[in-house]
Amino acid sequence: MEINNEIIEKHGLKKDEFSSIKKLLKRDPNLLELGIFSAMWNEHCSYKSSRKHLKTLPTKGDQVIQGPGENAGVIDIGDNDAIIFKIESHNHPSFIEPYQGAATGVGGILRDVFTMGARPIALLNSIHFGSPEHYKTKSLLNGVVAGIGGYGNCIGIPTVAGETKFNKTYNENILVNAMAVGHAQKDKIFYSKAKGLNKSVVYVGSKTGRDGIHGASMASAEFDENSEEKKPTVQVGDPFTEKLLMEACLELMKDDSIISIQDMGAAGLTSSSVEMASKGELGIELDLDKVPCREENMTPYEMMLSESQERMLIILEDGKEERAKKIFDKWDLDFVIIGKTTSTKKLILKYNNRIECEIPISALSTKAPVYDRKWVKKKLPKNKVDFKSLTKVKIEDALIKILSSPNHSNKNWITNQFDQMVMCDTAQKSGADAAIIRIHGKNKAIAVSVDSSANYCKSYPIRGGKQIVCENWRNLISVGAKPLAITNCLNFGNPENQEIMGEFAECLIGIKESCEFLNYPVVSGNVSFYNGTNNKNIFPTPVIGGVGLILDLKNKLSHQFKKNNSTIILIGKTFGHLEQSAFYEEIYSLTEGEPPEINLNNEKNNGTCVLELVKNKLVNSIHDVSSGGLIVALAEMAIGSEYGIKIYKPKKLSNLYQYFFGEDQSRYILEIDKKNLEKTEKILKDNNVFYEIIGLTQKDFFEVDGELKIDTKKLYNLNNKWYNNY
Amino acid sequence: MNSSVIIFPGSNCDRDIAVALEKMQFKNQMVWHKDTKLPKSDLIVIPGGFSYGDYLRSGAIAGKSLIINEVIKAANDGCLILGICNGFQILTETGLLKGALLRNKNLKFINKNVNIKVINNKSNFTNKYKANQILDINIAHNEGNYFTNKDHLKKLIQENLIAFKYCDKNGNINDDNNPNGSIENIAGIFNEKKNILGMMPHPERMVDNMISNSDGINLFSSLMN
Amino acid sequence: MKLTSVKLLLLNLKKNKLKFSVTVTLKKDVLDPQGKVVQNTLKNLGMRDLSNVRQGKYFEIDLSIDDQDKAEKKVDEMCKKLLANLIIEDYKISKI
Amino acid sequence: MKLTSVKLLLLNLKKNKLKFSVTVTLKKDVLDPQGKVVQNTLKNLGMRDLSNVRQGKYFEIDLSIDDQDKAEKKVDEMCKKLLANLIIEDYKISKI
Ligand SMILES: Nc1ncnc2c1ncn2[C@@H]1O[C@H](COP(=O)(O)OP(=O)(O)O)[C@@H](O)[C@H]1O
Ligand SMILES: [Mg+2]
Repeated sequence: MEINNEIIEKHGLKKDEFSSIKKLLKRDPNLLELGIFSAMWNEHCSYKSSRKHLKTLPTKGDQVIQGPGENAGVIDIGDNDAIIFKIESHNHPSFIEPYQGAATGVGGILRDVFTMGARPIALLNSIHFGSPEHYKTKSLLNGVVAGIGGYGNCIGIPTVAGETKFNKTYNENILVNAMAVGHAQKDKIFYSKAKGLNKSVVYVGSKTGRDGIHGASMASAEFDENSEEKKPTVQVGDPFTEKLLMEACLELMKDDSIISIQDMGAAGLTSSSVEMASKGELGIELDLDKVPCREENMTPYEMMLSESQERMLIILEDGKEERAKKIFDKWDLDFVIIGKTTSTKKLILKYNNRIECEIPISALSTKAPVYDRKWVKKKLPKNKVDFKSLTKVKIEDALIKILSSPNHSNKNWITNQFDQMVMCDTAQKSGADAAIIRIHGKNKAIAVSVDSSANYCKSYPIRGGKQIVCENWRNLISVGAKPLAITNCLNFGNPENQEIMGEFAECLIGIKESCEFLNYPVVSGNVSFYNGTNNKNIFPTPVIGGVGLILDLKNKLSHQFKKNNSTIILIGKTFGHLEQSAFYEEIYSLTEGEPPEINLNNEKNNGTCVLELVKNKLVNSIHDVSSGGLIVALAEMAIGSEYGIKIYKPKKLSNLYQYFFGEDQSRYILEIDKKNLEKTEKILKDNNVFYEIIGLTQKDFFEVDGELKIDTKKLYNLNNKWYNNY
Repeated sequence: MNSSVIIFPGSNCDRDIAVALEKMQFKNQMVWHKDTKLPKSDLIVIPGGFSYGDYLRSGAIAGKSLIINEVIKAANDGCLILGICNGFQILTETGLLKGALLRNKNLKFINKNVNIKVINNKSNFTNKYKANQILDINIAHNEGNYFTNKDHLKKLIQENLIAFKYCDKNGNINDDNNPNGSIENIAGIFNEKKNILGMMPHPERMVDNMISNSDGINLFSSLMN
Repeated sequence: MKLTSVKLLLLNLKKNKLKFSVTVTLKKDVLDPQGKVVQNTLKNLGMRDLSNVRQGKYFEIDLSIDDQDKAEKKVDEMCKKLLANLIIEDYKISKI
Repeated sequence: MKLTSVKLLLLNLKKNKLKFSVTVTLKKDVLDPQGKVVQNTLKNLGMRDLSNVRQGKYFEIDLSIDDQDKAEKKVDEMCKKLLANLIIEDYKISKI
């Protein structure tokens, strides 16, 4: 077949990219080679627009065993225990086919984690939908939730936390990000770097079909009306087979048979083989006649670009083939030696005894294009909302409206569809600031949370980037965990648009600043560009997934009030910042102005001090103050407990709306036993932490002195009803 | 007591039940579904999960496996058999327990803690519970909607073969506290000889106060009794 | 008298009831994990001459419309809107 | 020469392949929650003339047997042994 302009374009390659390909090959590529280049050079695999910016992120620390660049990041939690985790997007497939898109998203991220030798112990997700009124939202929502549950429940890994948001910016481009967390022995971690010549390259798992061909390119193209035509590229997930694959791999990993291992994710066989060879600075030669195929007459092109799920590539130590095959036979999985490592530093593919492809590995990896895309700084919002000009609402009504809004309502109707208890180590399920997972057979645990703030990032990317890291850090601290490291999923619009690229660059500046200051490094992540339709881009939506450590599970904390008549302390300063707040958005549909500023010094100091209080067992419950402000946070502490609160009138801020709904950062609410108050105050003072005593817990009623008094059961009902009426 | 836990491809509560059994001092062995021989056991547990991906009908394919013939033999010899969740589904598919488990009435997977009432505490599985004791226990299933024909239902009631029923925290049994649409709010049943118990809720998830509560412990200590 | 009225009712019911069956199957190249597992199991049960199994969904739909053309169009609409996921599935309607 | 051999192969394949469809449906007295939900959803989508929906399973089974009677018996056996749970389900076999 002749490679003409149309074919090149269909492969998502720009003209100058095609010229570079010819230069690197010193000839014209054939169709198979073109397909391989297109898969490896697209945004999804090459990070060509983002790489330059990603390099600026802090990735090191004493706790880091492996930063970005491997299948997932690895951190040290002591006693030879390592935690391996990563987050990944499956936005485009999920918009086209929500159930399968979300399910295969979960499947993919799980492979990234168990490929490194970890047994997955928790799943999380961050899902963003369009406005609830939009005609597609309901079925997308139901499909995505069912798909996430369908995969995780079946494979038997608890889905323990996440976030669910609605905003019209996602009407035509939803976000589905899945995060997996695994546990491994620190001295038993597997990497993807190939080593040694003439080693067997083994294909294991499901057979290869025609599904998902060019999925990776699809994930890097904007939608338009013709997206429907791209539909057959959606893959179907088979969690049952993945469970077998996981068990088989973990069984094989018990000894030292494996030199390197890599899951077949985006761009399937192509990217897995190239990545292994590239990291090992070797060549790789595959005999495509041997690839297990599901359909008849599959071409090399289809085999190399198929994104069939539940497959892995392994490079085996000499002489281990038989033992390895036995294990895969036991689990009824394909196990075929399809090639070997070579010294050629080339990717060579044979089919029917003919060489069908010969490409230098470096042309596909290190020499893939990197762009320094132009970007412009965000024009920051100048207007402040004139509060006085707004029609007045009652505080009670505003509180009720926020608590019963789609974004703030309780997400039980989602999380009840996820098995959160399987593996019997879930010490705290979703519904809390962070979930807590015990390390199996031990007394310690990790805490996990995912967070994003698209509104903040849209109006002020640097500040938004800073804020999401801090919010995530706070959520971990709120359950008594020491935050260790993060993964991030960067969901943005079209990077060829300078403003979008600016949002990307500036969000990263913010993320970097917080991560550096808090010693909270980035160990893995994923970039998803081209989220948008017909030139309408989504709000910049970086998502942070954090992992923290609880040394003694007995010290875990949750946000529900525990006792009657305990003292409620607010840590951190309240300035009354209302711009970009849930209050303005939900009550007045106002989204103008800047998000609140963060003082990283206070952030760190407040968080560290809270952990100190926890360590001294002075705290009954904690909640961070986030979307909705102080009063919403307090209501969340009351909901689901037997207690309410009596809040004193604030002494300083005269504007109650600012006081109750302001979203000033770095704040926590603590419930303290009266007998512990003195000791608590001393520690706070010694550490120069600003705090106020704001009220007392009481039985049954949520009360603000002279303003409102609501039965907490009523609050519970309000907070839980949205979906039932949807 | 010797126990065996059968592992099918797709079982995923096998480790959980093994941990619970060991904690309760059972001498436990894991048995792979391709094995043709069962180790000597006083108790055989078929664990929860998604054997064969729940494809076709949950439990259907595991119900045709080689090892199941051995389980049936053991059951006929009076060995105690406990099927939890998918294990319950498998037991109905093999015919060891009558009836069937249909899709939950809301067609959604349900994972939450529910209350169940001990209806019959005179069995090897429940003798440590008080009559009508209310337990707080976790369920996690897609197909837990127990169905059986009128004659069998009558028999279940008359011969006291219902082990547990879904209820509210005060023990009321009605539609509002029936999570999945089960006939008569049934959460678990015995066979005629009461040496087989099938239940949808997960007692093995309720043996550790650090994680949940200890309402499942008495099921295991009953077996030890 | 009682009998005739029942008969009449039945007649009416019949008249106003058109029944269709819909089968929804996965498109040819789409992975069918269920079918695969069922096929393996059948083979293990000794069915050696089995060469392929695909699994799909089946619906029986009763409509209270007289006009068959109209009815069929309705069923087609149901398939497109809900019963089939056209991205990965095909469907077929038959009158029964 | 090559072409003819391919043709021959195809012919053989055709000859040895019988295709059956099996539908498995819940017995009348068994509650069909799936059908109910589908029915409600369709009604909510505005399908007012809908009077009933029942949902079942559908299988396409290829056999490499020549003899149709034998083949049908095989399929019947498959249904009894695996595809249908006769406590709650009925099945129907057709040649396609
Ligand atoms: N899709 C989801 N999957 C799992 N848990 C979810 C999901 N959406 C929300 N949650 C849970 O709901 C709770 C509230 O979420 P969110 O408001 O984002 O919490 P926070 O403000 O503390 O970050 C959290 O415990 C979160 O884990
Ligand atoms: Mg929080």
